[in-house]
Amino acid sequence: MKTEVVGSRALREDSWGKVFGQTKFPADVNLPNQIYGVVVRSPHPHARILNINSEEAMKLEGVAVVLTANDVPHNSHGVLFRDQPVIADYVRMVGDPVAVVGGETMEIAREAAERIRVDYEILPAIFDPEEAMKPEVPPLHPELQSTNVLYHLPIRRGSMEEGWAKADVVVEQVYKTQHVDHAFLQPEAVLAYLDERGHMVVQTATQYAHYDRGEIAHALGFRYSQVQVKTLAVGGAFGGREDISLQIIAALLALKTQRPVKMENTREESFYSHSKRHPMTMYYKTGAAKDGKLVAMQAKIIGDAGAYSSWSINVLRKSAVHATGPYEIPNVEIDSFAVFTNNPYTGAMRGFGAAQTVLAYESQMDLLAKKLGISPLEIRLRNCFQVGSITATGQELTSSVPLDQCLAKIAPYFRREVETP
Amino acid sequence: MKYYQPQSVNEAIEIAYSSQGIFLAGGTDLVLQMQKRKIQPKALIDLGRIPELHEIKETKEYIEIGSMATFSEMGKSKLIAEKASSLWLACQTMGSPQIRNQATIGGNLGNCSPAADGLPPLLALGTEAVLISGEGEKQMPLADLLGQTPLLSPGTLIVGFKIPKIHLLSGFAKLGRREALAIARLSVAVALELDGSKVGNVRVALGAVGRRAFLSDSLAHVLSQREFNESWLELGISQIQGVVRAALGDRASAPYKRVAVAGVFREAVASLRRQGGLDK
Amino acid sequence: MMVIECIVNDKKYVLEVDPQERLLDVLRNHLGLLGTKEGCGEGECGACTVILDGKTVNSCLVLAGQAHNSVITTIEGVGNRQSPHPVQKAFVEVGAVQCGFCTPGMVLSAKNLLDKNPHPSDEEIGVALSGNLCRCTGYDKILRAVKLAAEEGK
Amino acid sequence: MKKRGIGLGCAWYGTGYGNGFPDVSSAFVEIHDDGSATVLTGAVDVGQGSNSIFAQIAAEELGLRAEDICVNTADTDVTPDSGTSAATRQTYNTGNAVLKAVRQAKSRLLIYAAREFSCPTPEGIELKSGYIGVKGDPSRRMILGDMVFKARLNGERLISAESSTARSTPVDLTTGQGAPYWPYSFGCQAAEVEVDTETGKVKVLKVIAVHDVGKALNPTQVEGQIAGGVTQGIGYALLEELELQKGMIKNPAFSSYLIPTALDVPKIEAYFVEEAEESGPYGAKGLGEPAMLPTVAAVINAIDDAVGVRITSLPATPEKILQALAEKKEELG
Repeated sequence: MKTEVVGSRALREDSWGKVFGQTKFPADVNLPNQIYGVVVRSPHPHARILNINSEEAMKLEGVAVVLTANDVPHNSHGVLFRDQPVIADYVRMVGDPVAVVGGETMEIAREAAERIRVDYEILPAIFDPEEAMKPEVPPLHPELQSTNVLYHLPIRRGSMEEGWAKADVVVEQVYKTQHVDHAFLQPEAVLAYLDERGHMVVQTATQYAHYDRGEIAHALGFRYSQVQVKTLAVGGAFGGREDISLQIIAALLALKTQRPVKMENTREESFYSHSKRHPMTMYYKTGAAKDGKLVAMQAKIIGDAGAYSSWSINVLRKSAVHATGPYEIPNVEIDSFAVFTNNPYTGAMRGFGAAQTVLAYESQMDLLAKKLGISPLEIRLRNCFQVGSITATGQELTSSVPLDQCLAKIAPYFRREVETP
Repeated sequence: MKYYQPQSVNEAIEIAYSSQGIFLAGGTDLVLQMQKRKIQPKALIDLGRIPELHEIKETKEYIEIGSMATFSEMGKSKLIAEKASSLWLACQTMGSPQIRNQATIGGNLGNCSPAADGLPPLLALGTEAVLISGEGEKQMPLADLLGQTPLLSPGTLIVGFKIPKIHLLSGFAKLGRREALAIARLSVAVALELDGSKVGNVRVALGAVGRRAFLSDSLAHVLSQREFNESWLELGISQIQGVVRAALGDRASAPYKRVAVAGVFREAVASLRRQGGLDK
Repeated sequence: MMVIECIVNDKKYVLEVDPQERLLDVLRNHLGLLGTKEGCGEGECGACTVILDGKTVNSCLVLAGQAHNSVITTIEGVGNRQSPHPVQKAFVEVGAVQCGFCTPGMVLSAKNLLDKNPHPSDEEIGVALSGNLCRCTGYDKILRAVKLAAEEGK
Repeated sequence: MKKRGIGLGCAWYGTGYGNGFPDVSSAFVEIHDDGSATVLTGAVDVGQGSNSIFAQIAAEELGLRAEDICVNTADTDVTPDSGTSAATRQTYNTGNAVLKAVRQAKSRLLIYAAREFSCPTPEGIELKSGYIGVKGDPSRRMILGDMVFKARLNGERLISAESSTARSTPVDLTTGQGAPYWPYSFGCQAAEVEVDTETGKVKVLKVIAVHDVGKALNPTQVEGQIAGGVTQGIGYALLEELELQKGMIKNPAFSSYLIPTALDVPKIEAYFVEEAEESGPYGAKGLGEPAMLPTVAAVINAIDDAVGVRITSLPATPEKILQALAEKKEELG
């Protein structure tokens, strides 16, 4: 189809405001009479809160309010399950919010936050997902699962016995990926206030304003129609602004004090207040026949969900579905697990479960190629998906599968470089 | 908190005495520590307005660098490029352009981080530090100063550095995790005299191998008075690996650093050769 | 508290500040110049870059007192819709702007480079921008934009 | 010694929420009296440029320029829900919703215009370069705004609300069989690296990235996504790691959690393959996430090609590389 505007290098309208420094990010909006909110976070990975003493904090001039778990009308949020507290009275990770201070200035609020004394009953914590998934380990979320295995997806296709029988070469390897932060450049910030309609207005940077609205309304006991989430410029997201960070807390402070509330994370607070990329341990065994065709693959993938479920089920599902790579393999057995631990919670990040498995399946391809004595390019060309291919989940790819075209474009460069001594 | 901007060194010393304040050089480290409330000074004495502390000049015996010379200023100085090239090289990779525009060589010594980029070159170049306090001015080898604890007594101001014009050839290399904004994980500065094909008076200093940058006497001893060739380089590598091993003991970083120092030493020597026009 | 005088974007200011305040806070909170961004507060990301007496600095590491008697340029002093600076124009045309949070600092680092070195090499451009982190663009188009701005200046 | 190597990585990515979750985007459109138009949608532009894409789609349909379209997004009092700006779904999903909405608003105008031009069917009417007229008859055309104005005076209201839902089914919980995502995006990248065998440092010299985008709605933005993805991929492969000690982050700062700087980025060559995805707007599918996927594999494979060691845990730090080299040396005796 011939198009004129679509397909053109049309300029982005927003880029002008950004090059002149006019664009408003959430840290750049303020209201008269606003107070500043600061969160007190748990230094412990697993603990029950016994007592919170805010006397010393309240003595400080200019402290408007200190809120704890008891002040939240409906104390939960979460993208799949509402298993995450707005303000915790039971801590499952370092960084869980345990109290919130509202002060006349940011400095006062920070000073007051330091003066809050929290008594914790420290509980045993677990950090290794493979340990955590053992049935005898007490579950972190008994309301969701009776063990720490939040999710297990098996994928079964063909017959492994037949597959291995056809395999002339087999490679087996364990791969591990790390916790990664989104490191978007703009730390989280929110301006929340009740407007002249009595509606709660929350100006923030988010990936999904309508989701935020629902979570704020739920926690505060508002109708959706009485909560307005207005997205300002978003300074990068990459999945790290999917879950709620400061939005509900700021709205709660605004509700309790009936004043506009401004919250801004420092970089350090930002690290503690959003999800991380799932670290994964991936046990892979892949077999190919002499002709270079993949015949069997077995994979066990264990993802560390951390303290809350966030998107872990969907992430580990995506890992499983993409575990073969873009290649046809007739005999496949994949088991993917999402496991709770007391590590920082993990959720969405660019690649969403498929960014981990690519390390495993593409390493396997090179290892197999070496064993077969063919080039890395060749083994991929012999196995890559095409229109009509069937994936490990039995899905037929019906259109637009141009990986072979992509490889054809990269081939000349690749061949030339390989030939260079 | 009081904030002073003295116009002269004497004024600064007097204020330091009366206010018990601390000196503020570029501020790239101090401001951060104040933000984190690790340091809460009674007063700050900003040295930025004392012209003499900014000077970079050549005298009969020395290259003289005022303590408030920034890494950018040094990194753009033809004098330093030609006569103290290891220092010049260190100035090119320290921090980022913004940090180099602000951070000073005096502050680098005053803060004295194990990874301070400026110190290994100054050590290798046999630099004398010039200090002043209520008791007067004194000059001492930087190597000796770095052996002192505490580094400076309260109220002592770093006036600057005098690099004797002896080592015409010097090189520097640093190993960081990335190509910019990288804290040195290892740094090596090498200075030597070349007489024909023979090297004399070799000085090798290391950074980020222990609490402070240091000059290695043993390397100086082993590597001096030899032919400057491949086997000299290999000898240097095996010796410097021993120095790192001894300095780091069983620290977690030791297994890596004692191997990796080979590449850093090699690069430092290569930079020296390039600076000296030996590789053309 | 202390009184400082400085010229910001060609305008003279006399301000009463806490000497411990950072230049970044002075610009944002006292002067309302919100184009200067805070990304890390430790001089790593460069989002708060301003030009101080002809040199780029991280305004989060400069104390208000250090800015006394200085001349400062922030992003608000660089160009506007009627007459954008060549760097700003190139950033838009090349597509060097994504989320835009690093953009003001990037523009200032680039402008300062071209002020001093109108025809920089690719390597010089890379070094000049190496104190400004960007998480969206992969720097590719930013580097190209600076190059384009330099070429247009020829 | 510095050794060079080259590595290849391929990846695929199923876009959208997937697994049968209702993956719906919505859009409202109003065509104004002067022929310009406003698009309202819940999709957040997180910096990737979705607002420009929606403006381009609306402009294409209305025969206007992108700057004639006002795109207002992500204000819950004003815009309809369009799902999250994630899962590489906004160009595809919300792009489809915008396309449907614009076409719906436009269809009334076409019917009205067909009557005005005595054309028996709206199929015979086209919008082009700010004009509305009869296809193939340049003499019978009118400035778009004039026609809209006329239509409005006659009681026509050119507004619309539309939604678009991606196709997806849940997988079977015991066998994993099903069609969880649609569409899938593909891509491959080659990385050339230089490994210092003494320090273990890896420098990525060059990355060639080729991605399947269905149709590049805006090539500048496609290139931007690719370069950004490659750079995040390099950080993931070589630099980035949250250091945890009993659940506590030991490096919650940009001075210790290191992301690539401008000097860590190689020369990046971005190419794309356009094979239309029939269900996408103008054949487009998303690219946001796929752009970063192959990089890590290309880099790790290139390290092996350069020095013959297989790094199996990320990031590939100099320590791990030196250790692997030492082990290899030991094996060879």
